[in-house]
Amino acid sequence: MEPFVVSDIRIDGLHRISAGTVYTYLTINKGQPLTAEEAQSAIRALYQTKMFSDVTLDRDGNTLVIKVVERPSIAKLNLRGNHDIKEEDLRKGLKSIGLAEGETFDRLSLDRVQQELISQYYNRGKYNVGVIPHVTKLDRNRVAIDIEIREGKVAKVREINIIGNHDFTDRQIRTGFKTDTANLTSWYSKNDQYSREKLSGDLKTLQSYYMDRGYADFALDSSQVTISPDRRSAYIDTSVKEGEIYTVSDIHLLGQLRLPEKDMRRLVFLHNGDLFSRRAVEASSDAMKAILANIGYAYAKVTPVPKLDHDKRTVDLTFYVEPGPRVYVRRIVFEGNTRTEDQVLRRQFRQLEGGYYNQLAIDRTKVRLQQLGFFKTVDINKERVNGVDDEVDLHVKVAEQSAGSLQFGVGYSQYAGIIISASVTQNNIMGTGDKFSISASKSYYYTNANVSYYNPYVTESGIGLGYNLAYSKSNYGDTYLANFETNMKSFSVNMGIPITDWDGLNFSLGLSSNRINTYDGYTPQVLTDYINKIGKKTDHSWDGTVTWTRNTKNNYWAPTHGGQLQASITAALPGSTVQYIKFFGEANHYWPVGGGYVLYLDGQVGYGKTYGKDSKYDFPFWENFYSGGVSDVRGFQQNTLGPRYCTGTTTVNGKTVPVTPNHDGYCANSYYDYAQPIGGAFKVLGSAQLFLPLPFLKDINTARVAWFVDTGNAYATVQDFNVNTLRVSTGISLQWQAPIGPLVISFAVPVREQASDKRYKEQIQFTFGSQF
Amino acid sequence: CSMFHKRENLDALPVDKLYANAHTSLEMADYAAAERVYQRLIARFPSGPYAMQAQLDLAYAQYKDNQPDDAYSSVNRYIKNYPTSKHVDYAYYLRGLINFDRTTGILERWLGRAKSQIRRDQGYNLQAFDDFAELSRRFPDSAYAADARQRMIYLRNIMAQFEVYVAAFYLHNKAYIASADRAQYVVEHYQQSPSVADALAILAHSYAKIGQPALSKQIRSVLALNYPKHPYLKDPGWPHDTSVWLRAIPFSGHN
Amino acid sequence: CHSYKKENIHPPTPLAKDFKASVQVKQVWDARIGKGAGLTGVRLRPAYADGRLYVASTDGHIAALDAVSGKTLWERSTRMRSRLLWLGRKATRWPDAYYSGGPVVSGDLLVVGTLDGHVYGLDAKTGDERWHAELAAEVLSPPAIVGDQVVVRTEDGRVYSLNRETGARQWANDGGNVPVLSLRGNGALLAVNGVVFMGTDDGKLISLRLDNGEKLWEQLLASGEGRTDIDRLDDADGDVVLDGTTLYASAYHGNLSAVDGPSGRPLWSRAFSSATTPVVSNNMLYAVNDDSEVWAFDKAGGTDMWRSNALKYRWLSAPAVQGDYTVVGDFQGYVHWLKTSDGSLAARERLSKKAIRSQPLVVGDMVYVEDIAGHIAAYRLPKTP
Amino acid sequence: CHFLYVPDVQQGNWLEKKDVDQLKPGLTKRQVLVLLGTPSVATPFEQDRWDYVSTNSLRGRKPTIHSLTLTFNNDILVRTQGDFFAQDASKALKRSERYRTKYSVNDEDGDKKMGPKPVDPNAMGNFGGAGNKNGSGANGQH
Repeated sequence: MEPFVVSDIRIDGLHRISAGTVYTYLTINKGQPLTAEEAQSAIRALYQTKMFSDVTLDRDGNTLVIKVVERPSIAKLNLRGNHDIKEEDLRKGLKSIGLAEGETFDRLSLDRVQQELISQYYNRGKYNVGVIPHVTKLDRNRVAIDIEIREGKVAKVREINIIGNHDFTDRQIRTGFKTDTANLTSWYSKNDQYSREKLSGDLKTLQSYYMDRGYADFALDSSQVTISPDRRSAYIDTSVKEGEIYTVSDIHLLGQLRLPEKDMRRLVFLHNGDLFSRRAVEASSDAMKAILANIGYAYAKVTPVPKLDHDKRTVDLTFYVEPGPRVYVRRIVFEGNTRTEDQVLRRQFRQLEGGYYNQLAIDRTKVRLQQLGFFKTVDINKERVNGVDDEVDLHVKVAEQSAGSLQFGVGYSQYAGIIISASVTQNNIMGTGDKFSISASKSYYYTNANVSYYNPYVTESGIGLGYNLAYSKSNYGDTYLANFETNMKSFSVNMGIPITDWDGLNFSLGLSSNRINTYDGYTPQVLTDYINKIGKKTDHSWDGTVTWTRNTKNNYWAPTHGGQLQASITAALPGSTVQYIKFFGEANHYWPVGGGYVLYLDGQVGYGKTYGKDSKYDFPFWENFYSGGVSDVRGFQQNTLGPRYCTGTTTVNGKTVPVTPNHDGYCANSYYDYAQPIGGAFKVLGSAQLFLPLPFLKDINTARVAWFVDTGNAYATVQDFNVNTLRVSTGISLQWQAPIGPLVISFAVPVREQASDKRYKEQIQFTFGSQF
Repeated sequence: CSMFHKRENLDALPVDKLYANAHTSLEMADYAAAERVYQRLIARFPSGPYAMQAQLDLAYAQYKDNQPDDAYSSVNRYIKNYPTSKHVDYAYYLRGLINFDRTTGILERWLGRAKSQIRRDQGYNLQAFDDFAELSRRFPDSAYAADARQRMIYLRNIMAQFEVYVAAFYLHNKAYIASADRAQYVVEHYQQSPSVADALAILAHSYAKIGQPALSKQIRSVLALNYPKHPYLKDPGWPHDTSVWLRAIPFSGHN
Repeated sequence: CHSYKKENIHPPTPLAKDFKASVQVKQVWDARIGKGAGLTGVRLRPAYADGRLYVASTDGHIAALDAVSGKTLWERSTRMRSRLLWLGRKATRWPDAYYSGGPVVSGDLLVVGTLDGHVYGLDAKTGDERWHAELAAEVLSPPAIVGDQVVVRTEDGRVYSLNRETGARQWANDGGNVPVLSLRGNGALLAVNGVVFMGTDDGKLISLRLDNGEKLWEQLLASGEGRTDIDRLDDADGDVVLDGTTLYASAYHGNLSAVDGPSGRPLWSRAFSSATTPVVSNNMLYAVNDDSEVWAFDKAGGTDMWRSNALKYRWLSAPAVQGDYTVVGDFQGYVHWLKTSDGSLAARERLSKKAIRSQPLVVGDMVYVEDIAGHIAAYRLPKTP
Repeated sequence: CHFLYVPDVQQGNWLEKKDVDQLKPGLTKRQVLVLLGTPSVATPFEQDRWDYVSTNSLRGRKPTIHSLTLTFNNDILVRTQGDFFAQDASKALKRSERYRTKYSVNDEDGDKKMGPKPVDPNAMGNFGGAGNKNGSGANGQH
């Protein structure tokens, strides 16, 4: 078509798309000559829009006629038979490629999808996959696509054969492998399913197995993967050349060390004469890079270069250290905090803008942000400021999660029966970082109301201030516990002071009055005697508490590292009805023990004593420590372990003496035939939990199942402590930070118990809504 | 109520009845139902004027139904498919609106705490600013361009106030170089916003605190020239940190 | 039995219940040596020499049977080194040698390769070990003994020549490259008048000089393109068959071709994807393709005479010719005889429940069939009338 | 007071003695940048003056301030005056030792996200753009 002046443009074949749209993408306009390559670029432009399957230019006199055939649009797209790849991932992938309902359909992207899916399944070892797209034409230039996927079975690994290994047996080498031949746990661990990534990972494990044991010039000679004609069995064979064992002859550190050589040498985990180990070399260079990143060299490079001396079988190792420029942090930008205020995050930051880059401070900040409990995930990434080689911006991406719960509802726990409770707890009220909770709950044996507010940053440096108002009325009689009624009102102010980066002290001063009424004949005699000795029914006390806390946990809801140490001393100060001191200490720690298992050990001890003018009395029983229950020794009802007393009195050779329970907890001729537990002034608890990485729970990120062993008991005084009266129980417990609040269900079986416990045993315990 | 009369099968209705059905739901502010019907309409009748209008109404329904992400992708698809429709300027405007008031939480909006928007992630504000900028660039004389420019100024002031808020934070934490950098960022990027005065004040205050009286005096003179009545000129300790006692009062909103 | 639908493999053609054998085949004897190939996917084949049948298994058994009666002349099982693991876990019995490169015998020397890269030279009369050599990869196919050399190929594509008396290595050719993914098993080596022929894992038919291992010529059997490694699978895993001076070989996803031995010039070739060995018998060539259809070709021109799909998708073994029947084994342990004239089913016997993968061995009027679990049986056709 | 813990506020340029000694008039701005890095204070209203300032207040005590002022005359260094902050690196390390966590912060073993990683759509081969993930350096105890 030779060039001509275009007087008018007409477009044929448009149904869905408006002429205006075509004009915007068209590069030709009326009145100017049309040359051959201009026509060409116009056609290409129209194809670019991916709206047309065919574009041809034609000439009718001086009008340019553009004939287009519109691509059909996709009316319906469904996928069948995909199990390995989840539906919504697949749809997202297809959408990003342009294959979604309402989009224009083009054959090319459908082929690309088919190829992509097939290679995805080959990567997963499913070599018999069939991906068949069916495209059916509909009216009004529309098309329905149905992609049928027949995944087939995975190629099972029948044999892994390592040839040429003299110094180690196949079994030793293959311990770290992810792929294995079918064994008992294969149905769950799927380790006998062949996949290319797993294999390349295993070959690296094989290589490092040797290189970490001195075989410096170990070579992976060849590795073959063969499959059976029916593609259902895979065989993996690798042949290795072990080579000789090398020892390190000399180590040099070259380049600008920025630190005295003595300090840097301490980070080299290899010494002259040691066996060569690649893991140690890599660990040394990582450690050096980490140390340099702590003093501003965020982009430091440390390259180890081993020189092998084949006949003396020694390795001369040189570390080239290139620290690069000292890097400063220009800006810290938070992303994702649409509800939490910027200041709440920024005040946790130990790395300041304008300061030199300090990796330790940044890692510490990540832990502090995770300890807040406001965020599901916290990721801190450094990005270079373009145009400047020594400045970096920190981008902190956080995913917020509701750090509290708005709760109206009915709770149930066996010992408290139906709990009607309403509570608003918000650890991050309106994003200001303050903790506020107001709750009221009523069950058939206790009613309580509680209002508390705490602002952790009253001053910039982190002094916190808070108030707590509480009212509770409980009568344990209806449960199996000691039959007396308490009616307690209290108000306290507390102040938190950080004393180091990890530790904090909390001082609290409070006023409380507690009315106790005991019922003769129903309440254990010991208690009524105690009240008569004191002489007053209501115990007014003002008490001061000092609590020291050291928190190194790496997460608020589901920690896997670190732990918490806590010690608090509460004293009912002189002028209170009964002057006593109450000490409570707790230490716990989390260890990941590999494979997704996390071990958690926890120890608690509580000790109370009267002092001063009241030291002649025992420790007041309403302040007693209790043992047993879902957050204590599981398998026993709440607060039922520890000393138990009968009601009523008998006369023994002339003296009226309270009835004492016999061996299996039975009280002769007293109103209740069972002895009532009243807790004690000394309490011990030990608990070991192993969190299990159950596959089906992996998506709920705050639900964990643990196998636990609890031991503990309460004693009247510390002298009565006796190891073989410690109760032990074991079982399984589910802890889930559900949207409505913390939920705990545990199934426990007492292992070591006494005869008198049999009425207090409780297999299944659960509670929700109360902070565990 | 609206649930039941939707019973007739959406797949049988002709296109105009379907559109009318969706439109009434939109009128009655039953956005979820409207959204469902519009989506069926677009899927069944992708070509023709109804589909175009349905796509725009779908974006609006999703925006009102408080699903900003879906609304954003729907409005983007409208702009891609119908770049020359006569409502496309409204589509750009709606795209800006979606991200406009996204950072204020529901509680804050109900409590009317204006300050909350300047203290949170500015990502969405930046996105809204760029979308409005594109609208005023492409359609300078559209009916929505004027309102878009107003909103751009508002957004720019919000972002400037955010920077000043962070600068004040660093000032109170005695990190003077950080506060100076943030203040300088405002002076360089947000000259026309009213909070440039506060920025200059913080910059002068920071320079004074890091032993640079000459620089501080220079900034003070610039501030005095442009904003003679600024509190910093009279009281060098400005901006003062809220007193501890005020913060100790719960819900005082002063921290 | 497991469902095929879920596995996307074509379901095997069921065998007709009311099948009447048109020829009466007699099972002469059957025996079992060790556990056969087990799960290693190796194609073990007995070897025959002057009235004796030598059989090996991957769990360390090797035996010589009397070809006529099936009586065991001698049997050696390598010392089962039991390995007691800590905490008293079941002691796993560890065979010394996993015999995999099917035994081959010449004169009084019996050579067999193993899965951990060793080659053992045994005394054919008594089974005592004379020498053993260590190579770098699995020996999956029977070596070839010619002159004073034993030529062995290993799975990583290398070919070695060992001295027949001492097992010392004379030369090694590691020219072959093996693709990332290939089919299990290798074709046997064919050594004849100074040249070694073999099909490689990347779809070529190559010939090496026997004296120094240099490559003489190479003939492409399969193109081997395709987008994924599965499409690129093109192993020539069948043995190379010599008939006069022409060689016949086939490749997976490739073609069956006839090549002139000395010069390597291709005579004819036709598209025929097969991973098993063809067999030649009086101017006919029989082969099984990867859909398990039995084909018969005219060996001169390669035109196909007949095709039988009665046993389609039953994962047939390589065919062998006994009398005027071709013999194949299938994956359920059935042995089938098809008429060489028109390919119709003539007889059917059941050896065991396990698959038969290796090619039946025909000696005189007897055929020896071995399945993957080590069962061996001998069948004899009735005297042709 | 020292009892209350206040994190250190260490700010501004930390220069090395041997770099500052190489400063001599006549250098261009580019050369100074390579030698000392970006100045922490560059007042917007005076292009020719760079201040390498550093303030260092340990645990809330009064900050020690150093500032090295460089004045340029259209891109050529003319005068340098004042002192600079040159802290010994191992002392800085000892001070930030208090932030060290006993475990590697990015270790996800046992973490709930431990399960087989869900398929990330854009990491599904070349479907969408390749998802990028660059975590900050791990700094755990060895």
